[in-house]
Amino acid sequence: MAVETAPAKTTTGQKLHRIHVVVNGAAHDVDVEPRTLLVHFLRENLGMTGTHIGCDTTSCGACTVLLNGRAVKSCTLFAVQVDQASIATVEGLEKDGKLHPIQEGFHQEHGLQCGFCTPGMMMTAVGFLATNPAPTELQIREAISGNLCRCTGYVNIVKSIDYAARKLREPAEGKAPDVR
Amino acid sequence: MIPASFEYEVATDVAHAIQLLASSGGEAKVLAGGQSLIPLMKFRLAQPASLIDITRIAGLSGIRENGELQIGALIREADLEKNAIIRQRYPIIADTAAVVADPLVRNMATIGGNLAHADPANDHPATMLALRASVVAQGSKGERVIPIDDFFLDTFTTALRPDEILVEIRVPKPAARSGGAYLKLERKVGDFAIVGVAAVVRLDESGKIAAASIGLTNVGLTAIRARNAEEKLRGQAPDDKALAAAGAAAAAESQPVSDLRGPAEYKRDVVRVLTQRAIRKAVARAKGGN
Amino acid sequence: MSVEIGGIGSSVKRKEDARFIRGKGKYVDDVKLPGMLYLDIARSPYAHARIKSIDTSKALKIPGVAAVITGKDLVPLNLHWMPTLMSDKQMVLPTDTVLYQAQEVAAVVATERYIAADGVAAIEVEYEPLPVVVDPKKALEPGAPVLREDREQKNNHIWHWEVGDKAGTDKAFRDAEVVVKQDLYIPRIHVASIETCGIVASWDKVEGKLTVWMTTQAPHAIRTVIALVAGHLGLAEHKIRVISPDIGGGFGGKVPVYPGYVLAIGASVLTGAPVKWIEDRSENIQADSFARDYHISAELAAKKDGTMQALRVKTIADHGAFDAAANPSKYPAGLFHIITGSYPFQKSFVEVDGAYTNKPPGGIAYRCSFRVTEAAFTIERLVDVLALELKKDPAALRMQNFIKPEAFPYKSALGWEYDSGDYGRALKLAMDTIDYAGLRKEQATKRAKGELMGIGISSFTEIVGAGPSKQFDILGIKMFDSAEIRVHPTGKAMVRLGVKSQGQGHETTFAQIVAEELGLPVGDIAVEEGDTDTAPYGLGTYASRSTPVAGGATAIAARKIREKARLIAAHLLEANPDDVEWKDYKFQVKGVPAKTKTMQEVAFAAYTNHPQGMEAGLEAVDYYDPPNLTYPFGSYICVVDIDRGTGEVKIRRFVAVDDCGTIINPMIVEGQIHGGLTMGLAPALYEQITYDEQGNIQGGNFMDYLLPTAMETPNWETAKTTTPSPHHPIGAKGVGESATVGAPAAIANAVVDALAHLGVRHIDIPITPWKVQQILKANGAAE
Amino acid sequence: MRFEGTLDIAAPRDRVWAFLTDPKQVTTCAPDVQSLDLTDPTHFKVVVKAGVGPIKGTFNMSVEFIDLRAPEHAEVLARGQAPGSAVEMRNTMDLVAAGERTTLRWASDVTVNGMIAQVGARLMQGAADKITQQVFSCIQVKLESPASAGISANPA
Repeated sequence: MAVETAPAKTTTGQKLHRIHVVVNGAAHDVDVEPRTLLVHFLRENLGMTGTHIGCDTTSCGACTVLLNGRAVKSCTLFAVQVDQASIATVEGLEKDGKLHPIQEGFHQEHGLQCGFCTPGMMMTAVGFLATNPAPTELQIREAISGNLCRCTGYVNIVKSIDYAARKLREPAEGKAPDVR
Repeated sequence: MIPASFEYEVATDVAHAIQLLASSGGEAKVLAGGQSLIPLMKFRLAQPASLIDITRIAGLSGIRENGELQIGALIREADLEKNAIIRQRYPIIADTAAVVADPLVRNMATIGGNLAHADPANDHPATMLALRASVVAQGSKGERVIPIDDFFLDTFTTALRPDEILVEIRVPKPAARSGGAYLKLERKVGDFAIVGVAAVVRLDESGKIAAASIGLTNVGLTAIRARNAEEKLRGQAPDDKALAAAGAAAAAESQPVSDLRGPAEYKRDVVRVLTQRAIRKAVARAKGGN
Repeated sequence: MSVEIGGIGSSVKRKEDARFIRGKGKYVDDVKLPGMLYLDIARSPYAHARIKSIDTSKALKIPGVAAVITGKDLVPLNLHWMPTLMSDKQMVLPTDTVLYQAQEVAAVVATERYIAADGVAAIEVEYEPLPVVVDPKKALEPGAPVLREDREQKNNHIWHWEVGDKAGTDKAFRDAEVVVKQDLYIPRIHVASIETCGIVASWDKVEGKLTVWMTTQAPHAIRTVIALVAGHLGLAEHKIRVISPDIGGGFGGKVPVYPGYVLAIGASVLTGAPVKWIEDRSENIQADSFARDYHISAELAAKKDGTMQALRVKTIADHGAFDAAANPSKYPAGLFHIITGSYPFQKSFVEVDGAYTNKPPGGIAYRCSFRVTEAAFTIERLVDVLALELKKDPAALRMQNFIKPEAFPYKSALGWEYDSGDYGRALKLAMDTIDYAGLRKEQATKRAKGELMGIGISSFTEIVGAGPSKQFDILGIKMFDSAEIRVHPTGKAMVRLGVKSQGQGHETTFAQIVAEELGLPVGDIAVEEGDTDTAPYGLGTYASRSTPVAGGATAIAARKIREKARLIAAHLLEANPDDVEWKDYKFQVKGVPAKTKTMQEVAFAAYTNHPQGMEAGLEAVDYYDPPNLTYPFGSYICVVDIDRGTGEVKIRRFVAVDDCGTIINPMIVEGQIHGGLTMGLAPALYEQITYDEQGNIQGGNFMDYLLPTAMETPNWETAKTTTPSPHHPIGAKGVGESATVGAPAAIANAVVDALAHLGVRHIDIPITPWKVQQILKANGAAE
Repeated sequence: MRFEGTLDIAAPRDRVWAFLTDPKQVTTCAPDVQSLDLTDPTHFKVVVKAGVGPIKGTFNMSVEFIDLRAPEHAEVLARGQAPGSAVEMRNTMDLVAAGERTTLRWASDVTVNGMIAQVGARLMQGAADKITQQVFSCIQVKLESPASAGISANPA
């Protein structure tokens, strides 16, 4: 289903570009200014505020989303670059009222405190586990080395990702606990 | 941090990219992974009038071994690191790709961008210097192959003409009994190198070093070759004494400056240490080890 | 403890997680109001300069720019300055002189974030550079340029503060058998919470009501400050609503008022539209309050046998251009005089002098209660220096000197009354956990081979829970805190607090306190904070004060409810109230286990069947004025390996034994310790902000301000002892900051220990590879 | 940062002096001049674009001849800004005549403040050095080219 949103204004005379992008499975056709950063496109144009901004210098990973399945920093990407692409954000993790194992893992293993880095951490983990379903602790640490957390000291984030990895490997045993 | 406005063009093929570049009057920048350029634009330290997105050009992200290794300029660092040919036959390139910035940046950043940006702190330049690579450029006047020694002219400045784009990197096929390694010291994971050293050695049948080439990261206006160090190694057994001499030579010919990554004197000393360690690892690989 | 209800002591999974793991947290930047404008700030490239002119014409020509505000525009409103928490005068926008790089110079308000940024780039300011002073020691020299021309006092000295027995301490030093002295610099660092600061200010002209969503750790205090500062503009406290929504980390950085907040409020009043200001990371690090920047000279007097006798400390505190420290009013150097630490010094004297420099203002905490890390780092380093001087094992020297468990409550030489402690037990547990003896053997073997390995100990004492009203206030407001509990007819409860979580898990832990006190399941208790229209007045969350102060308020408010509930239960049980007791989370007629009433039954009765003559309902409020501070403590042991070629320090193991008294939620406490340790590691090895001679900030963004990643951070190992606070209603002491306070010294001591055989006694933090390498080279110990 | 150098210019000292102290002429050697605005004989404003590779700033410079002792010593203070950054260059030039040739000894003290100093610190030394060298080598080239004789004979 295509969702049309209002064209973005440009007051600086720049040509707007119509982009077609699928976000969490829903198609959007939106006019954007070339300089619109993907993170602002998601937060401002689409109102999806789960993706955060932490640093502006491609250092912290709070803005991490999946671009065609790969974890990237949406503050260092223009929305025009993702024309025709598929984006996954934290808002799309839960499916049919069932938490994604990574969400479950962060809850069960106390992998979050203030929650600000959490969406980026989870998206990085999801992208990573797709390529490495049975990682070692060191591999998990390497995988999240582009995501900064100021609260947790990473120990429980590593455990959370390991929890998700185990859960994803054994889907049959999985039963999402209620965290509502 | 909000970039200034710019025009955006998608190049459909190489010819189109060249045409867009040629008609920009030098005010356009090529956009590949954008992981170096976009941060500069967000600080408004770079304000190009337009960006020419070349990532939709087909055929520039392959890896082939065809007498020599041909790496498409648009291959992402993450793919380079995982590529089977690279891992098995060119581990020094895998070493290098694995330490460029962080895993998320590596999912976007391209090897072509890493070279064409010509930041002396980037990692691939030193490795390509050590590998005696060459760079394939295409422009309005056709294609030319630029030896890597002639490619880096200055900080952020390459031999690419204003209407040329880098399309491929060519690396000579590894000789028998050769090996290479890239070592990087960083303040923390994800940072630019304090110092990086790329070393490639070829051993003769007796196990002596027949040839060595060494590239250094972030100790000069561009990535530089440590030619004196290479000379010191030629014909030597790779023992501690020869390595020490090479390390000392590399340190002497490095030109670091003092900055937040440490005093120049320290960096020079790290060149000495990492040069020895990189050679040692390269020799081990030349002998079939890891 | 009852696992079923999730009371005190159980590792209840966090209630707040549900929204965060779904990306449904509501942070300030997520607030979007109709017609909202965006504010962006032009900042000074100079550290010290006269503003000759500001040309806003080009900015105003940009379509979408609604207004440009300069200092001169604010003068008629008297909003160009504001008081800091230490009652200094900080400029909101300077009218004539900029005093530090990145100081706010003008603000642009526009219809879009991007256009506001364009407006900032179009502002042209002409400056005349003035001499720059970045070194506080030089700032205090006679003849130094006077930075604060607005002050009557024509030098850069802010204040002198001292405590202790000077004459007695001097005498002890004169008579001492051994004196060790160490100068230490604790660099400028920044809390760098991953969420930066921001505000949405919405002025309703018709109602005269101001609503702000703001990244603040202390919403009530902010409301009062706004009313005091902008009261003359018609802002009255009953029509100011401060909402502190989800906060992406605070650590002390979200305590002060920053000019951007004031500008956004002013812009909303001026334009009649809601105005959002969200700072970027560079602004956050470069202009918001810093932490530390203490130049310390410390001396310790002891007997030859190692008995510590006296401590003498002289410090210069660099506050930047304004004294914007967040300290209790009476303590310009915070609680730095906890510096006698875990040791029974007979005599001590501490003096601190504040200095102005051309650097950003501040002096806030960095996940520590008011200058406590400065103190703990100094004493724990100094003890190791003494150990080296006396050639004693640092663990044995500590064990020999610790304040003994039977000495508590213990009155320190500098006037604090420590509530409880058992320091030897914590250190012993840490030594056993890490196999201290085995490590010392390994070190000897390695040292013989030329390998570098070090073991560092830190046995710190914290001081948190500010604080008793006789000593503690901020801008005159006493440092109590509050809780309001309402138990609804169906037995569900709502708890509102004056503190504000920034990730500490209040929605869970405070519910657990109530669950424990009232016997209601933790899931039936909602905790709400951060809205001044609904929450009772409180001083906010910082300095590890939520559990010691608001936790006390919560327990006592719950007990008030329980007392009333007991009367209702007696009524329901048709028993004499004196015969009804609270047992196993129920009311029971003494000696008749069959005759019980649950809190749910009582709650229903409170609204449907309460005794005649009693007020209906089941609610209570408590404003808790703690009788004393609390003194958490711990012993940390760190093992490092050093690369002889590069000087890199690698933490191999780190064991943290903490004692924070009664633990409400062990899972959350452990998480707090992990995070605190990482924020202790950060300044020990990585983070610092420095300035060049022109006052250019170095380390002003995340490319150069080096927050540790998962790769630098070791796998922290934790253990605990429990020594409850005797004066706290539930015996809790607070834990959020202990690890940040205790860890740096353990790491620094480990590195010095690795190099001690080379004659090294001290290395200033952050211990960079080049500092280590320089030592190795100088001693011929490098690869 | 201090940079200095000595140029042996194949042009008489008076002509070198006239070139160096004439805003219209000397700014032909400034990098990428966008506009030039003369205030009075010793003050002018010039907008230049300078940088390395993709890093470029547009600087509004106010230039002042603060010490002119014809034909042997000149001191020029150039101060300017790009958004978020400020730069100051204090140039001294000493001219010694050697027949029809001139020895120009120059020194340039450059300070950079703000964003460029923060973010570009590791590149600043090289960039400033290069730009300064380019300016002075351009001066030499212009003065030694035949066309320049005509320009300097009729100073504006």
